[in-house]
Amino acid sequence: MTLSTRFAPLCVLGLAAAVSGCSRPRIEAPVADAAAAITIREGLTTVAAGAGGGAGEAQVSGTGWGGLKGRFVFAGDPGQPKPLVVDKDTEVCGKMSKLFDQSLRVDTSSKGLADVVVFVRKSSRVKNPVPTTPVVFDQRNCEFLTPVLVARVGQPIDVRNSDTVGHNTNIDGTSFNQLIPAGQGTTYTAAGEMGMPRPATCNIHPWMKAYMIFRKDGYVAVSSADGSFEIPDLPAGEPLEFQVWHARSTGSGGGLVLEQPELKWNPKGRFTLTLQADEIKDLGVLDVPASAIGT
Amino acid sequence: MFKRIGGIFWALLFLAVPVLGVATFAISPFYDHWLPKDVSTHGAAIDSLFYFILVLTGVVFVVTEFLLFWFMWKYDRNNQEGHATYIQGSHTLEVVWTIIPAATLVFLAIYQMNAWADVKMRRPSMAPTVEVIARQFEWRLRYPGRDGTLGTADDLFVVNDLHLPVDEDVLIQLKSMDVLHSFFLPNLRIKQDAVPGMKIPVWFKAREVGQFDIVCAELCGWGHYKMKGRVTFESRPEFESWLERKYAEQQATQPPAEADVAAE
Amino acid sequence: MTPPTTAVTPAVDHGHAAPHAHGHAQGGLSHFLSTYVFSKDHKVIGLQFLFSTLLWFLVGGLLALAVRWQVAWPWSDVPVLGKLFAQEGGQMSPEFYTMLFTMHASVMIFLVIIPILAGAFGNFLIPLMIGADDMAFPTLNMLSYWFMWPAFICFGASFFVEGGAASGGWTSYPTLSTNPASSPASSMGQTLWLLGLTFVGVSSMLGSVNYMTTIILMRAPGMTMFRLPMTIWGMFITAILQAFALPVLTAAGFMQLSDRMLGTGFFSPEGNVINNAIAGAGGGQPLLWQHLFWFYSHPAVYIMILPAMGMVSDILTVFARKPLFGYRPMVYSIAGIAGLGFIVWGHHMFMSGMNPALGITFMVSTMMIALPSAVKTFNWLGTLWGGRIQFTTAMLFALSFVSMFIIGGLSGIFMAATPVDIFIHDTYFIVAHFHYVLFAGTAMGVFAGIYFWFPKMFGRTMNEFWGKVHFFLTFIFLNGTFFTMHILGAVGFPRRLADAYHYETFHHLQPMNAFMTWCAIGMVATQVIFAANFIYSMFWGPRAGRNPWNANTLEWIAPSPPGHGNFDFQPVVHRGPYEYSVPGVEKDHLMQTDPPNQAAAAAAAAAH
Amino acid sequence: MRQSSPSHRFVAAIIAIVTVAAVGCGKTPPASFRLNMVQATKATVPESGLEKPWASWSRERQQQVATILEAMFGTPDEPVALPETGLDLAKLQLAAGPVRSDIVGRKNGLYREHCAHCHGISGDGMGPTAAFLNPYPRDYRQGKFKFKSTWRDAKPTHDDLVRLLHEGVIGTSMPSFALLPPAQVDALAEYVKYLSMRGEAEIALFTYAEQELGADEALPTTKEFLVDEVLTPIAEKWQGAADARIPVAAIPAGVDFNLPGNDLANRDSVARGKALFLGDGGCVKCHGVTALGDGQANDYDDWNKAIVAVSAEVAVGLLSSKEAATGGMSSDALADHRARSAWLDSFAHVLEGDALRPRTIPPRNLRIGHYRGGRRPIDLYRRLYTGINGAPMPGVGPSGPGGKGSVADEEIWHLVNYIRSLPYEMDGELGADRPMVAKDRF
Repeated sequence: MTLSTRFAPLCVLGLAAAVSGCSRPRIEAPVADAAAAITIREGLTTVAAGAGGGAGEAQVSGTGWGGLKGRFVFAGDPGQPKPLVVDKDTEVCGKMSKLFDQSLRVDTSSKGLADVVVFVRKSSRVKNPVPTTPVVFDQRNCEFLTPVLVARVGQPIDVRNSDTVGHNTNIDGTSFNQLIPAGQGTTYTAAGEMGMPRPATCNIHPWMKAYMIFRKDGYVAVSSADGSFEIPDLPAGEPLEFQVWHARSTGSGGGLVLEQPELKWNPKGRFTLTLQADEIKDLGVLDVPASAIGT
Repeated sequence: MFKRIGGIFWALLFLAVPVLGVATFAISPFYDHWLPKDVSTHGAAIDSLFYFILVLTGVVFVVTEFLLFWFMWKYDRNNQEGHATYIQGSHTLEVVWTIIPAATLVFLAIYQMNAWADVKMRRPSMAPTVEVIARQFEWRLRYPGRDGTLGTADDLFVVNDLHLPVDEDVLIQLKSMDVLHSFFLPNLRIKQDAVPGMKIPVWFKAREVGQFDIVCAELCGWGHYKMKGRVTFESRPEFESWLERKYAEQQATQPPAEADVAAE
Repeated sequence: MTPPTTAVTPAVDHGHAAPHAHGHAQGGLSHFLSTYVFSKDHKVIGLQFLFSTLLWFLVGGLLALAVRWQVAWPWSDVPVLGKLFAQEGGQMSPEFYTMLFTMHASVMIFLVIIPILAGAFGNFLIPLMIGADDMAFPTLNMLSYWFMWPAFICFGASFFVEGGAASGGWTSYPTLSTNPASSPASSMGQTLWLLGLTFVGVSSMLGSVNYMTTIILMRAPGMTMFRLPMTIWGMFITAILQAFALPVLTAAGFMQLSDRMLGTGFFSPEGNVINNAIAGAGGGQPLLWQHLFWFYSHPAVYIMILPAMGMVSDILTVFARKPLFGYRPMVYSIAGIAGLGFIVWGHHMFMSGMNPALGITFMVSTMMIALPSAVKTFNWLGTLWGGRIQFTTAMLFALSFVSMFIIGGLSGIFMAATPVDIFIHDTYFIVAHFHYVLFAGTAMGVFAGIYFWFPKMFGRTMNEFWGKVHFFLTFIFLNGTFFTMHILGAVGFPRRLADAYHYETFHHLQPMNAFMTWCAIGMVATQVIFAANFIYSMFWGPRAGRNPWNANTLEWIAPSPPGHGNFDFQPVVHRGPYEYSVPGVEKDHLMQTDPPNQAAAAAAAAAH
Repeated sequence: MRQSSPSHRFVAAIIAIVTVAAVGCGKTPPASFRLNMVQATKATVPESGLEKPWASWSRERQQQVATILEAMFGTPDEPVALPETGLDLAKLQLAAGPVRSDIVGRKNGLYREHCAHCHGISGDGMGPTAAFLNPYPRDYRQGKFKFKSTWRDAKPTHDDLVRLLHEGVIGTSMPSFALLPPAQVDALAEYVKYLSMRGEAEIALFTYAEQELGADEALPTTKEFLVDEVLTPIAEKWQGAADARIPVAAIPAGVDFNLPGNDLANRDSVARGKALFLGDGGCVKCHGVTALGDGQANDYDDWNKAIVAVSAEVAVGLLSSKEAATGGMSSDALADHRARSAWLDSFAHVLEGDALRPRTIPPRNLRIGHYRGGRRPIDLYRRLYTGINGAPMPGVGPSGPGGKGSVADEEIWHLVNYIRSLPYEMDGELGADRPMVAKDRF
């Protein structure tokens, strides 16, 4: 049938065209198991019953207070910090000193890794009340002066702008995105608890970026320039899960993953310890492998 | 005889065309499948013209279709003996059926010009009552506001909900923000494309109060069907008060203005 | 009933370039390619056109069904297509709907009707009916077909690009079509659409040049212009129309392309922002496109009907066994249509914002163009009068063409009357009008042509019984679908709306639309019968002789199917094409080639 | 008429085949909510020390979330509103499901008739039309809404949503639905809340899984967890919206919005507003001195920003995993490496299909006179007071009750006055006392 075969391709094209449309390539998403859903729903609509929820509250136990300290040392080569692209308000920004990418600060002599955040995920007791003295979050020369700001929930934050240009400070996940005119400031009271540090940025000067973490208990420490950190007054006698975080870490959710078998450091960048009363546990030098820090 | 039946069958099939055709047009008005209610002053002229042409074409339609049927019935090969009549044509007939339609058509052409001129050419000399700005996919309306001039700070902005005074000449300035649209008021026998870059005047006078559809009649993109508006004709005082209310709403400076949103 | 067939001549069996017979047997691939694929034989090219266009006819029909589905049951789960929108619960998206009707129109007009008339029938019939052995420019002829393929590919592929195929309506009015951001398919789809259009244009242009030359220069001895069958006259005038109108469209197409791709601003005004995207330099005028587009597309309307009129005239005479009533008036009216066809384009733009005074001018010219059409109709009726009508399938389709063309023609007068047009412009009234002209008219004419010339194309006749079933159902369903559209139009129901029922004015029209959709489904389903009949008869139908219908025109003296070079002897023409039932002549028709002595004898007989 | 029987058989056969084929193509499956695949993939990052390959358990976890969501919220055809959500099921049913009219002729399936083709069945802002609109349709699943009367991070009130549906959002593809019956608009607003809560719950579940669960642990399905811990906090924010309205300061003297900006009565106020615009308001930083919105154009809104960030992560990850030398790896390490790169690959694929090409958000041109959140003074006041949630636009008012804004509350009215006068300002000059005519931009 040469006649019909001759037009086969056209036939295919035509029919295919007829039953086709514009649709983006999408991978198939998992769908619900209807039966299971119904049973679960029954559980939800009936009166509460049975064992506690997933995030079980840490049970109160033990007395006294301990502490945790250590020092992060970067094993790899940090390289030279990259200069930032300053394309706005150049008459002010970067005038005092040239602006560099500060997301990985390693002390040249001691190799200490700064800005590592260590905090307790759950605890039952708190020694000190929430301080009323505000923590200062200032900006000058178009960069934030506090790379990582720690505050307790309810503690006032004094957001300042010591620059001669206006900035806005946009704290991710909060209601705070306010314009701070030159030389002025405002106060923000840390509202909700943050599970992980969140970025604070300035939309006017996109290169400006710092991090904030608000915790109820305030068991947070940020490693200093030489990489050392200390969390005092931790509740003793109860298992404490510590989260270690760094802005550039490759671990999931920013968790910093170290090879520390004895601490059972897990892929989320966490380890668990139970402190004795009046014990200041020293983790010593913690080597941060180059692989743990991303670009 | 079977063969003859074939011819009869086909002839009747073709007879069904004029019969059912006329029937359809005769019945549908009773089921409201007909020209929508006309509330404009000029609409009557258009409608009567429509009916005139309908009757005219209707007659031609019935006659020609019936002739067709009749010839099929009568000159079925199985119904006639011998050869077909040998005719090359007829000069007289040709002349006749050229002249008569020609005359009719020319008459028609002249007869309708006035109606056309009324709707599209004899523009009332007045300032625009409202500016209608078509946009994908809604009708943005701009009233001149208190100072009576468009494009000033006190213009009143409304969406889709056009209000106009009844029994008055209304002049609309029609514009488009993006693509072609067409401002179609079925109940006022008004249709005018909105062309980007052009300001096109549209005028009419409503005879009755009431609410009617504004339809977009020119393909304007994927949301063409969405472009529904509503025109409300009301008495001058009601119109004024509506304007005032809208204006107050537009100047709202305090939350309570929220209340009447859901109410509308 | 099938008319008696004359004895099968050997020429039938051994016709070499017979499109279907024995081709694959000998010669291998190169032979196959040269004979069937890249053939320069006008018959093969004609059939290539026929098959391609019929397949696109199917595509267009399916598109139409999808459109009708949405119109009748908006946002409901679409059968088959629904799978594309599984995420949206099977309901088609509005831009998909706009794409559907745009491509339905584009495919039907540019890939079906125009090429099937000029391309398929023109190619196949012109040389045969004027007694030539082939076209004047065979290579050009071959190119005219192969230039359709880029068009096929552009149109076909555009369904698969991001945003889908063109969805600016088949008229693709700016700025919807010029600003890529204005609608999803306005990006790649529209560009492909324009390219496809250009290729169709090139193809038509090559064809028309060829037809004009062939008809003027290659007529057989004795074949004067006024001995040409109406079919040829139709083709001839069509060719002229195309040759003069097409360049304008092509130019306009390129202008739109450059608006889209080079950022010129022929059609978009200053600072025209759509979907937050500025397109082009601006300073243009959207109406310019409409003028250019309709300057071609109105004559195109006649390009889409004149050949069909010609074919119908011939078929009517054959099966009425009677000379065509008023041959010359028929010719003059075709010419008149062609002439006036160039000065009526403005009647598409009465509502466009064009100066209303101009509207009056176009209204008058438009009224005038109704005249020749009327004359033709009356002449067809005259032809039937006193005839001896055989109700073959071909004849039935031809008759329905007349019947339906009356409706299509008369409904046109409503649109021509500018004040009435204010109300029915862009409503279903116009949709009804052009479907009566193009489907109920041209398509029926095409079917008539296929049933009539099928024996000449394949040497076999199509099955009459199924042919009549096909005709009957098509006739019923098409009226069910299209006649009701007039009523919708009278209500003001706008075309191209994905869902009009949320308007108070129209929400009661859904049942009627549902009825129309069922009819449409029936109509498309009916074509399956045709397809089946076609394929079957092509290979296993009863063999036809040279002149199965006892017709007069030249193609019927050639073998069926004609071999390479068409005629096994040089035909000499002695008379016009419509010498049926000549008084005193034994057989009821005198072929154009029959020697005159018979006629003389006839005259003598008449004298007694 | 002579009939050749083989032809009958042939034709009949063809007809039969076609009929079968036509009938054979069944109906489409009922619509289902699509999982937030970006979140889902993000939350199921492979971890070392797995006995099962990560792909299988990540799939299981995603499937479990889908099931839980169906338990809590039902399906697009049969929505479920747990009492804690405070949603009106009757309204939801009016808006949900396929488009149809019920026995009393009431229109159902409103959402799919009016909204779904842009905002998507799941409210993910990814309907079939979405990709071609600029700006993109809103993705409700983040629970962020721009134009509202409440504090920046608070939910919009029901009235806010209704008003938006009424007015549409000029300058975007969001049309006005003013002509829908109030009941229908009401139902749609309710359904938007429903989709938003569902999306937020989905994100919460995935975040919890990512933060708290090990690879092989399953999410708890108890009421304590799903309702008290996941749903209630979200629902409370929605229910508390009405109380989270920002205060509106009294209009200071010298501000009369009934008069054009250049009217003597307003001149001082507008001048003051201009000063704020250029000074403490900081507006000039992004909207530019000319207020043409040319200050800054390279920033993203939160929705796009999230995609930009995660795409960058994935791109970098893919690069490094390609570069990584697998030579010296232990079998476990190699397995981990493989799992991770496989995950990155699938993530890249997800981003292709489940995220739209990120687009920057330019500051508004304030001289066109299009105000997306509404043109009433009160609307502009609110935009200025809290800024625009989800967009870079910061607020000049305080960030919460008792806070201190960079511009005093009543001062904001001057800013509003100035902004309202901008489209009508001639050559940037104030002071002409004749009414000013806007350039034809509308």
